[in-house]
Amino acid sequence: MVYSEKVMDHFMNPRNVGEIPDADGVGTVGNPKCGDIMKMFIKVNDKGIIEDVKFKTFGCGAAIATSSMATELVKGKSIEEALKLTNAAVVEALEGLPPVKIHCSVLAEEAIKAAIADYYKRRGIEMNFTLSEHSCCERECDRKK
Amino acid sequence: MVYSEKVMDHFMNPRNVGEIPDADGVGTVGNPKCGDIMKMFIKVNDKGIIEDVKFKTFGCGAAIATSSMATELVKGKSIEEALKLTNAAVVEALEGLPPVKIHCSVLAEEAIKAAIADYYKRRGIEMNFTLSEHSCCERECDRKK
Amino acid sequence: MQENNKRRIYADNAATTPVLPEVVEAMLPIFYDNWGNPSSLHEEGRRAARTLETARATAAGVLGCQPEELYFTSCGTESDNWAIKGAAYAAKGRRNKIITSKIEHHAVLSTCEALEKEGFEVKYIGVDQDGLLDLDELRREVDDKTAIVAIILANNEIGTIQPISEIAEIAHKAGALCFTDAVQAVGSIPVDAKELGVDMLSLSGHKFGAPKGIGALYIKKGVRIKNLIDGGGHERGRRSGTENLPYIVGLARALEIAQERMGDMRRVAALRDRLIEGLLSIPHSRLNGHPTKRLPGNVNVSFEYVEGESMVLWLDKMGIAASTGSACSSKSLDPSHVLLAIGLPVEMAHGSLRFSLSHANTEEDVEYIIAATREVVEKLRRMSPIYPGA
Amino acid sequence: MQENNKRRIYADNAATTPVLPEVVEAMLPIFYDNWGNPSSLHEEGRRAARTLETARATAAGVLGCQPEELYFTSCGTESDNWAIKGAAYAAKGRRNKIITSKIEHHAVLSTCEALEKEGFEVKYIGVDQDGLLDLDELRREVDDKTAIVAIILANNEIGTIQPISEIAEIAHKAGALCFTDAVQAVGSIPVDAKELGVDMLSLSGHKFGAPKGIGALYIKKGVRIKNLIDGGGHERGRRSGTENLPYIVGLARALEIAQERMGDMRRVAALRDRLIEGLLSIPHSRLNGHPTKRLPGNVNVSFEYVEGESMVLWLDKMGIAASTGSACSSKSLDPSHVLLAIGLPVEMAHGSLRFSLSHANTEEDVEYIIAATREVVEKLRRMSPIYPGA
Ligand SMILES: Cc1ncc(COP(=O)(O)O)c(C=O)c1O
Ligand SMILES: Cc1ncc(COP(=O)(O)O)c(C=O)c1O
Repeated sequence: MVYSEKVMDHFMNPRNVGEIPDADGVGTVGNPKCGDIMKMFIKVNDKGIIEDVKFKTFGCGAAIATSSMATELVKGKSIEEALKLTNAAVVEALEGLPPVKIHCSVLAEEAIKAAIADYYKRRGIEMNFTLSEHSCCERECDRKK
Repeated sequence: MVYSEKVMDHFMNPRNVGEIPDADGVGTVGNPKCGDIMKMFIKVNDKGIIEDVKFKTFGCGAAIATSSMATELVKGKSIEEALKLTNAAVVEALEGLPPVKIHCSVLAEEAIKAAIADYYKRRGIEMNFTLSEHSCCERECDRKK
Repeated sequence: MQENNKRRIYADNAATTPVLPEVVEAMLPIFYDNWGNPSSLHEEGRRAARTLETARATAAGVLGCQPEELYFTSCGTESDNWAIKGAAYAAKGRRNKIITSKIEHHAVLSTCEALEKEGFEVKYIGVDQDGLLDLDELRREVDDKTAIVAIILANNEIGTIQPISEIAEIAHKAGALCFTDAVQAVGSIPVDAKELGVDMLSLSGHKFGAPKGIGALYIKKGVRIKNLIDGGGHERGRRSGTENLPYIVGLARALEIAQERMGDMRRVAALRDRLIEGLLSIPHSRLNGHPTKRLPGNVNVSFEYVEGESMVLWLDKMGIAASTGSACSSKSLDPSHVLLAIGLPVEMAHGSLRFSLSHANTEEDVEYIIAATREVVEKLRRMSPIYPGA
Repeated sequence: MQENNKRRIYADNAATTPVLPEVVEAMLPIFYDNWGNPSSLHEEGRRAARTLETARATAAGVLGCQPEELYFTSCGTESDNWAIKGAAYAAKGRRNKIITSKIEHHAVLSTCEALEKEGFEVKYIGVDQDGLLDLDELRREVDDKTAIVAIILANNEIGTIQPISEIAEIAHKAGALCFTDAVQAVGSIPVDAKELGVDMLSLSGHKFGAPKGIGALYIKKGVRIKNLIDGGGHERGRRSGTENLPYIVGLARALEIAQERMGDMRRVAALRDRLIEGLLSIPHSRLNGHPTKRLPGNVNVSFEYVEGESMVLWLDKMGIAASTGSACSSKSLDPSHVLLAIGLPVEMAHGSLRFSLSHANTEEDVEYIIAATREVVEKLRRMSPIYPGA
């Protein structure tokens, strides 16, 4: 299993690590039993732009790298744009991921969405998207045939 | 499958190759279908001593070497002594034979006996030993389990 | 080896070992000169055949068995497959049960799972918190339907060494065969096939300085199992395929060297103990495997709140080659079945590191590993959303 | 190589080939430097993994297949076993018939015999006097109960090359898989897996300048067979066991070299034809195998009234390495099943010689072989009790 240089860069020098104490939205996905948890913090200004985003991740190299890349991809974007983030876009930006690690990119996408969902909830805005119900472990098993 | 030096010597420099035109006994054993035939010629003097012995053999290295060694072992011996020749003695004198080649020594023993049987027959002497009824091929199959 | 001239510490000898220069040296003349087919009648072939049997005798001498009891294979995995499938198929109809443990290598586990799918009954015996087999459970399970008891001699992840002689006795009482996967043991601890009393024993060259791609299976005289690989009748009709003479010679040489250096294993065990002590001084950590009945080079420690792969990658960057568990599990995301079997919570199983030391390691290596691991664990914990200290 | 400095001609390349110096050179850095386990996460492992996939791509390029369709094994015999047992077990219950020929290598024959004992029906298709498969018989036998048709691409004893594409078509019409043992073909004639249209194809490194102990099996994308060796999931889960990287690199290099030198095979074929002509000028001799559809290096001639082994031993003494048939049959006393299948009388089958030439042979070699063989045949006939000329 070989990571791309981009993955290694984002793993070794993750962007936006940390917490935002007065975040407007916080989302956590994953489960320590599955080996990865991502926690995302977003700060949204009154124009609906994600001004700041930070993460904390427990997980493998790909989990950390996808978290880092996902934050980079949504930073400075509007909430609407951020909601369009797909795991495929994260994988592409990282110049690929080993097949067994694709689920990490899914987790990163979901972590962003969970933070936005929390932001919507705090503002009382109705959600126009759904969060995945799967736990990471179930996804794992789905992937193996 | 590795032959001893002694086997190689008797194969490369076989002793007593040839025919004895006025032989007192001639014996042939084996079958071209089995890959080996030995033909032995003996010259017996009136004291019952095998004065000369020659062979012709179609067969593998071991067939030629055992023929050669068998002739050496009976040359100058009395008929009675020659009848005591065993395949084990041939194998021992050759410093061993690969397991799959032991049957060649049996064939050599039988070739000597067949020549003596012929000598007895020509003289009208009753035989005090029996010749093996097996063909070489049957022996082969017996050996494989 | 590295792009830069940074310090490099190889501490993953359970995954594989560097090929010993002496072993390469022993193999070179075979490549260049003695490349005949040992089955050929001519001088090239006979010469190869002589070399083959000399190597077999050397290897058998180290392993405490007769040369005719040693069969060369292509790897530890093949040996494991052959032993278990061979015994199962030979007993089919009469004895339909296979007994193994929950902490076997995948070479054994996957083989047993394949046989399970074919209708064999497989029982996976549990272990205690140190990784020692539950002998009472074994005694209860072994019966006159048991074809084979297959237990790993020394575990590849946690290093625990089983009482194999005792296990063999239990198997034999019920008329079952006993096989041990000694892949991690051979080269690290003295292994004498006869003394162990097993019917079969597998080993793999690359765990003790020979190349990857050569193994052997000891099969006690008189033990009949089915062939895994049929063909031209090499290895006394039991394992066909033209013999890999260079590696066979290399394996024999590596075994000799391992035997010569066995005394130095005490030093390796001291390094291991210091490494364990140092790592356990990092908070929220625990040792996996038996405290004393373990391979001299094996260290396996779990760190809470961090994940294994990211530790391995960071350590690699810092010049240390280590692993999360068995090398092959690098492709899998499941937590180690061995760590779960000793009762480790899943979260902790995800956060374990294995260091496997060899003769080549020094005290400085160990101190550097301790310092680097502390740094990495702290760095990762700082970014871990579940670390309570943050 | 020899004790004395006598002339030495190696003309037994079908048994095995010398390891090419370029191949040893390609392997040495792997032994010394790139000895990591390709499954390891760290730099040593990643580097090995990159080298592994580069080698796979190179080999696949030469063989005309995708890298993911090529699986490395420990030898031709393992590949043959895997292909046939794997296909048979995968089809068990649905398709219970295996079709092969009477002139397969023992790696295929013994495998089929083992499956026969387990209850599979095996049909051995005959060949004509030149060794070409009876396609009419094949058409009659292949049916919707046939799991696999396994036919050797180029025979190891008599060199006859089969029309494999046609055979594959016949198999596919009935929904059966088609496997070809290309062990003797690869390296000697162009072999393109896709063009041949087979589902599986086996090869072995030591037949074209790589060492003994490395082989491969091409498995067309989508073709499902059972594993022979289960374990840690190497080779995309289909052939476990830590990868033998030095030999894999060596095999890839040897394939490249064979491809580069393929043009020179015309010269080898000319040597072959001259050798055949020269040997047939010895009385009471006959050529075995097809006059034109044969491997460029293969010569197989029978001499009446003499036995093969003694000819080989004498030729060896005179500096020529040759064989009586397949190398492995040196341990057997049965006449070659291949020679019997082409209708040779048993007596003649006992008296056959195989020379297998390579790039390394010269015209002088060939003339020397002819002269030496004539001498040996005459010498042995003089002591043969069945030679009518005596
Ligand atoms: C046609 C054929 N198939 C299979 C094999 C077996 O190959 P290996 O010796 O690598 O097992 C050989 C040679 O020995 C062969 O000539
Ligand atoms: C305990 C154990 N058994 C079997 C194997 C498999 O050996 P190989 O890689 O030679 O197939 C290994 C190592 O990979 C091992 O550690």
